[in-house]
Amino acid sequence: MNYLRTSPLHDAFNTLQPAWDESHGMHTASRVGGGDAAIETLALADLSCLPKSGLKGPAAAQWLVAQGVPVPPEANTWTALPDDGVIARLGRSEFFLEDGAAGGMATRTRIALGTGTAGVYPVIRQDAGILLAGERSNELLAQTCNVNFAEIDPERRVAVMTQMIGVGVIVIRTHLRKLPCYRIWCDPTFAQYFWETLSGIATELGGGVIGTETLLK
Amino acid sequence: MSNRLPPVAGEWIDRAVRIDFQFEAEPLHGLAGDTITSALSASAVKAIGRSFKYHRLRGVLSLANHDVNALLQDGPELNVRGDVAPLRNGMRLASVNTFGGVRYDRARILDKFAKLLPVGFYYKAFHTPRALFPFWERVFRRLTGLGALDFSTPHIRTPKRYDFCEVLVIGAGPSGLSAALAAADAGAEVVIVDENARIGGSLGYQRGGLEASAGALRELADRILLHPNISVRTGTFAAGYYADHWVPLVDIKRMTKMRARAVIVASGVFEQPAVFHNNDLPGVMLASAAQRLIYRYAVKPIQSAVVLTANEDGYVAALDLLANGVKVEAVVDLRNATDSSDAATRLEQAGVRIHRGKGIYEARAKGDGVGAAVICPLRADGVLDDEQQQTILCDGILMSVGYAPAAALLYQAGAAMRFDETVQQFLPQTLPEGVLAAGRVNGVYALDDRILDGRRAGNEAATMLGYMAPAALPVARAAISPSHPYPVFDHPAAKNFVDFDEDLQLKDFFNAAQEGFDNIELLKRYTTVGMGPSQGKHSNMNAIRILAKILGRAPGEVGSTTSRPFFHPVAMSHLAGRGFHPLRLSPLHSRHEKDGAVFMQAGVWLRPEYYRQRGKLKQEIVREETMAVRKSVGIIDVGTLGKMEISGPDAAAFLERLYTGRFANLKVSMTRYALMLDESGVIIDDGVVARLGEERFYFTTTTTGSANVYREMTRLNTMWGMKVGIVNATGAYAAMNLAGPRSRDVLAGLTNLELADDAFPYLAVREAEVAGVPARLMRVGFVGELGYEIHVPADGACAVWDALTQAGRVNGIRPFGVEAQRLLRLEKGHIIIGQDTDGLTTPFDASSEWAVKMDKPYFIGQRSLKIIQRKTPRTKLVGFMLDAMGENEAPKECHLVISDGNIAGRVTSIAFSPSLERHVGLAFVAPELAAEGGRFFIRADGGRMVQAAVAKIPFYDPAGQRQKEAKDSQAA
Amino acid sequence: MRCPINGLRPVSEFQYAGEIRPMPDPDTCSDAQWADYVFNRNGAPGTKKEWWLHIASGIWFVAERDTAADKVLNTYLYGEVPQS
Amino acid sequence: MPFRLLRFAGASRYPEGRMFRAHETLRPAYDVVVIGAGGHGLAAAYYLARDHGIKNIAVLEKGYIGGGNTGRNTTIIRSNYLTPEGVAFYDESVRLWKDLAADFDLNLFYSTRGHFTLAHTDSAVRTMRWRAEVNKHLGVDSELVGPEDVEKACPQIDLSCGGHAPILGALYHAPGAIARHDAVAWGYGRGADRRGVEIHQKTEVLGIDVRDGRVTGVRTSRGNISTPKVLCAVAGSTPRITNMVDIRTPIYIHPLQAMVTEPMKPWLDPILVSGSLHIYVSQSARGELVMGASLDPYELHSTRSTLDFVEGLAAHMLDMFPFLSHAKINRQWAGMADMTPDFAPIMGKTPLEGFYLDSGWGTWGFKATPVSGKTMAYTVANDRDHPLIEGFRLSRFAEYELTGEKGAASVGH
Repeated sequence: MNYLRTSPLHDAFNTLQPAWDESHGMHTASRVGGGDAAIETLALADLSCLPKSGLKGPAAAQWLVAQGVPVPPEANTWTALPDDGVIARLGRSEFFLEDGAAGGMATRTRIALGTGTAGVYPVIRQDAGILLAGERSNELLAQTCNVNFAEIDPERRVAVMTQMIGVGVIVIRTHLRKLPCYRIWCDPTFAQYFWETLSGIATELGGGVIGTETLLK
Repeated sequence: MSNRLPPVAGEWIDRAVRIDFQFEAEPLHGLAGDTITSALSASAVKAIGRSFKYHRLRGVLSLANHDVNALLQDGPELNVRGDVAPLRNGMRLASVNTFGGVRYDRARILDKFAKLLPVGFYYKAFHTPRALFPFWERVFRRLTGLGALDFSTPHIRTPKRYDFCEVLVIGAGPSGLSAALAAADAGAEVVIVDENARIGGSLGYQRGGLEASAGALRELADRILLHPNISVRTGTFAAGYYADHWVPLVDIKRMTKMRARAVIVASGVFEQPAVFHNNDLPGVMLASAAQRLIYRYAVKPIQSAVVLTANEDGYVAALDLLANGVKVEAVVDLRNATDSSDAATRLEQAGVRIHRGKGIYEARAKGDGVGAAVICPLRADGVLDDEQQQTILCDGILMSVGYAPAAALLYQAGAAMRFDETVQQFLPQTLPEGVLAAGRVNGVYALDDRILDGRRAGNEAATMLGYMAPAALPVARAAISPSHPYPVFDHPAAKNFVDFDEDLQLKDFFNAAQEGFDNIELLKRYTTVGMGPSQGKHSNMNAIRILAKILGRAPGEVGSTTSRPFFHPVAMSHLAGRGFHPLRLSPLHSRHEKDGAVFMQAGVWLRPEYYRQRGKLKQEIVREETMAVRKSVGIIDVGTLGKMEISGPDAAAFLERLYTGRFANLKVSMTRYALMLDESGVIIDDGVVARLGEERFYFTTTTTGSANVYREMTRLNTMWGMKVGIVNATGAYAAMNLAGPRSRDVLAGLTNLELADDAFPYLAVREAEVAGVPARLMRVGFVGELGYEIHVPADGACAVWDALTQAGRVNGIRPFGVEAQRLLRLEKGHIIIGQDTDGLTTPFDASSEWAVKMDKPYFIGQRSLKIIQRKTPRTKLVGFMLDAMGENEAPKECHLVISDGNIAGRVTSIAFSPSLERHVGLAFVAPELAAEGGRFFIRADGGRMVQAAVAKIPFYDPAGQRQKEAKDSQAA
Repeated sequence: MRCPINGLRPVSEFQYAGEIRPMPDPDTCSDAQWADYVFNRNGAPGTKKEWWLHIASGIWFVAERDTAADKVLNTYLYGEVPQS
Repeated sequence: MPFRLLRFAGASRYPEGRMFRAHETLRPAYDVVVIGAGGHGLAAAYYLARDHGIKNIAVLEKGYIGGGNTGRNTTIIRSNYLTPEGVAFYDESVRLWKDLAADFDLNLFYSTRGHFTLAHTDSAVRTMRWRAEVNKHLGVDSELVGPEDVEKACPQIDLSCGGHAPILGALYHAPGAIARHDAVAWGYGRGADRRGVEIHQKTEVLGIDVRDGRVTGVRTSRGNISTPKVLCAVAGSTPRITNMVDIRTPIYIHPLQAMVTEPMKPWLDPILVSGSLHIYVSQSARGELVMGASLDPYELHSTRSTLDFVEGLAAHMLDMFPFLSHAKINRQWAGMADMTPDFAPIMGKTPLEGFYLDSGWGTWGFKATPVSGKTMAYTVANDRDHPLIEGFRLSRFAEYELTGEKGAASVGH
């Protein structure tokens, strides 16, 4: 596999004339206009470059354990991968992995699984990966989704599968420099509509789009 | 002249800020904090609007938006509620539905014809002679309607949002406020809403001329506003109650969809008018309206008053008038017994004349409003003795004869309401879980009791949510009713209004009942009582009392009509919010834009219909794109197809049950067409199944079918419990079809895959890298040429597309769109589900028997097909050709097949085939017309009969040589 | 509506797929029995076991619902014993 | 001002009698019992009494006259259906409608406004052409028109629908009309009453007596009555009644919601329907916009309202008519639609002797009120299905002879 990957949000950035950078084999907007200023209030970033993998099946959990991958014990929870990155348990027997800036466990898992083994089936993951951070991120979510994220305790590490503005999403709540921060994944073919709607509302709420430069450090 | 009073304690206005506006072209001014109506009253404007039917002058009635006397047009904004709408600088206001302005409304003539226009008059005339009805209808349509639209109004998008709380308190009067405090003190997180600009409710304006209650309110307000667990939202009304404590909160900017865990309804009551002759004259108003004007807006409502009452509150109101410089000519008490309340005593000490056991027979007009009140003794039978009339001069009449509960949300929540004779009010008997009622809506009237009742409700809510709260003790309901059982008085000249929105008079109800509309629902439908914009807030209770009187029953037996959202009307822009339109774009979208694609909608997708070429028309371009595929090579984005993976030991068995065809014997690395039915045997989807390994299949579905097919597969497997893993890879994979005699040459340079026919034959599937991207390649023949359907991960789509189009340049590769593809597949006679099939089409109808293996043990639809098989076929899908003719002469899709003057089928697809230089198509025809070589007629535009000949499909390359092997390819 | 996996969500997040009805054995049942299965429904109000899908997560489950009061009495995964 | 109104001026006493009498008790026996005093049931009783000389009829109504879907629908009347049987049936209905007011001497506000079914996709355009061709063939005035014709009839419309669903064409059906729904029930009620039919409101059917495969009587909340013939015309309650006599049907009940704005000055002349945007809208004589959408997505036997419905419909309305942003929704309500698998009614005789069905009206029952009454009256009187309704027989499902209306419903998604 040697090709230049394209982010499902690539075209949404053209008008912003960002500084492009290559990250994980993908053209990524590393810096956008105002830099990271927006992050205090409300910021959106495209982290689709982070490699993802998925698997499902009755034997998926124990297979992951055998691979030395930490497995979230409960349905719809997530946990951090040892070398940066996340693994989310979607329902009971499906898993979603994403590498962090550094780590490669998601990628290794995908390669190890190949075309699958007994009771374990690979799930191709091409989701758009979005980061939402800042004081007003809950307000943006309140205007786009019927789940009460404000009451979700980040320590409980819940992975929420729901719909935002008509698009199926996976959402987890984390921290970023002590600010409320969410990671959101959605189908790449909905990504451009999803992104443009959200960034429009974000701008209205005094926030904006930021690059990946500092995030992927 | 100004009716503005000197500063009043607790007033809502800011005297420092003057607001200029126009009413009916007259420049006026008010103060910040004014509503439109209060500003008009301050400017001594009595006549605010015209009534709906008789166009009578109307003034302030409730000052609470419980009537629509004050309904105004403000530029593009129609039906603005003057009573509650904040006054804004530069408003140019006019009364709605007048012909020539509110004062000289030409339609006021209708008032003179009132006798000719009884209830439901429009059912009784105008329909004969029939020819004249359209004329009368135009007259009606001109006369009806309230405000007018401004068609230049833009689509206003509002930031609708979701919200959540533990306890939602509706109404910030005494009971609501104490409920909020109790729940919050117990630890619950509380949101309290009130439609008014400030909290306090009646505590702020029912004062009896004393400062005390204002003080009490200030003290309550401070505790509320400082409480960490309470969020106060004023200027916000609860528009309705929906299942699971789901309450839309509407303010001037937006709708907030509040999901509460408990709802406390402390919405209070609507004061009700008395019904007497001319009770709609400007100057006749509810006592609470006058009090609101005085204490919220420091406006002197009238100069000299007669107060009609049946409760203590009337005396309180009279004191409020006195204390603010209004002369009280008399208090007329419908009750005989002496009111021993402190208010009554104080009023008598003030030397106000009190008439007991009397009522108002009529109001006399003077100028725009009231000139006098005529009072008569009230006989034991509840009728006024008009022999003994006494006239009292005054310019205003206050009505304080009773209340109706603001119980709309309780009804919507499913509360059982019972009429309580003592309180003379419908009261909640049983409440649904998590819904509570407090205060006057609950029948509790004394101020201290209301505060106790609120506390009780707050504690109950808190306890229910698991907080420690004091035990909740029930609070006594009013022992003496504040509402008169029948404050309704007949008059020979009628004009005694029950419903001010709809101009309904007392006799209208008697007449309706006389015609047989004598149950409350029918009465409502026939008279339209309560159907106006204020939804019966001031009229339903009197209507019930009147019907009860007619039937000689108690109001409780008459019952009330169902309450439906909304509590107050809600702007469509608030309901619509921003208006989201989910859209799916192929990963190759940017490439299509670059190549000048003209997009069309395919479900939620945008797809290239064709690619623009300077100076060329669509038709010409589509032919070029088609010929590029036939003669050299073209490429189309087919990524909208559903793409599924199914793997596991039972994968083949699963597909055998799902599809009509056989897949157990499909060889690894081969593909096969697949047809899907529903249990009734009707075709619902099709696609291609590729076997990647013994236990691994990859297959496609139609664009629109993908989501449903995937869902149904997962549902079936939940039931069947077979050992398979099903993955919907529709979004994760991009797909493009590289087709044409040169396609192999183009591909050859980009993959190390062996492409020769023997190595990669027709209908085979391979996994290999294309331009460095891991890909699945299928040799399929949908368009009937050598071709490769290439599926790659979405993030590699652009890389592959760019490489292919680059490599194909030497062959003049053309991207082609949906239009060209439709034509190409039609030349091959391939059907499109949903175009060449409909909701009844079976494989027999569609001539697709070849794809159905009836000898399998089971597949969805098989059992029904066995039944249908034995029936005589209804219709058959056949290919047809036309003799050469021009594009405009040819029939179009869905033109009918006609045989012996009867409908014998329809055209499902038709197009001019550049390769065959003829129109070819598919049509459903009666079986007897389906014989090959047979001819049938199609009725084209203008009724022209066009002859068609049944033709063998495929029309193009019948042997299918071209897609099977590419003899002329150098790469071979 | 409470999804056994995703918990309480507004009904707009779900898709209804009809009452759960046993399929007669296609090999042994009569044409009439089959047509009855394919077309006829128990349309009267009552407590029914229904198929519901939580769209965002793709979870199919069983809801026992009072179709007169629109009250969901119980939800559980297919094949699991309802705990009420 | 028509002279007929003058009588109200002179009269010292209001010169109108009861439209329908109240009856203290039920008689022990009736020739025919009609269950349901909605438009359909009353119409059947009316024509039985008027055209077939059967006057000893009881119409039993659980609630009040016209209180079901008759009083809850959006009053659209059209005959632009897809199948010969459908078109012939509804076309007869439209013919009857036109004379009804004179028939009743009651103004039904039958208002011919023209009916546009908008097409936003090329597959929808195909379907509209299909309907138009079938209609024309059967002599019904329908045609496929272009966006410009839609604009001519409704100049204010945004043809691009906010750019989300551009209007590519429409099926124009000139006879499309609206009428005052309640008055229809009252008119039939009065007509039936004057011909001796007894209408019993607040009378619930508790059971139906059957002996040797035929109907013998009806048990009600106000006593039992014997009768050889029962006509069931209860729309959303059909399955409850058919269960009483063990008749299986494909009918399933989903709520259909509607909403209405405050009155505004008239601007919308035609009736507009959009399948893609799930809208149908017309403006009433009061000046209200009356709007409906598609069925609720799951079975329910109640008339509760939902917020999702008003939100969705308002959003779609603003796509088409942005200038309605300030217009306010006054009220929403719902009815129970009795749906069938092929979007056509189930009418006529049943396996049970003396038990007749007038059901499966889904969302299209109002427009059929007169013709269903007429054909069911014929069917009950002669114990033989009227030719116009043969295609709607209950047995068509077991016979796999569904009506073609299902065709278009799922053509070109």
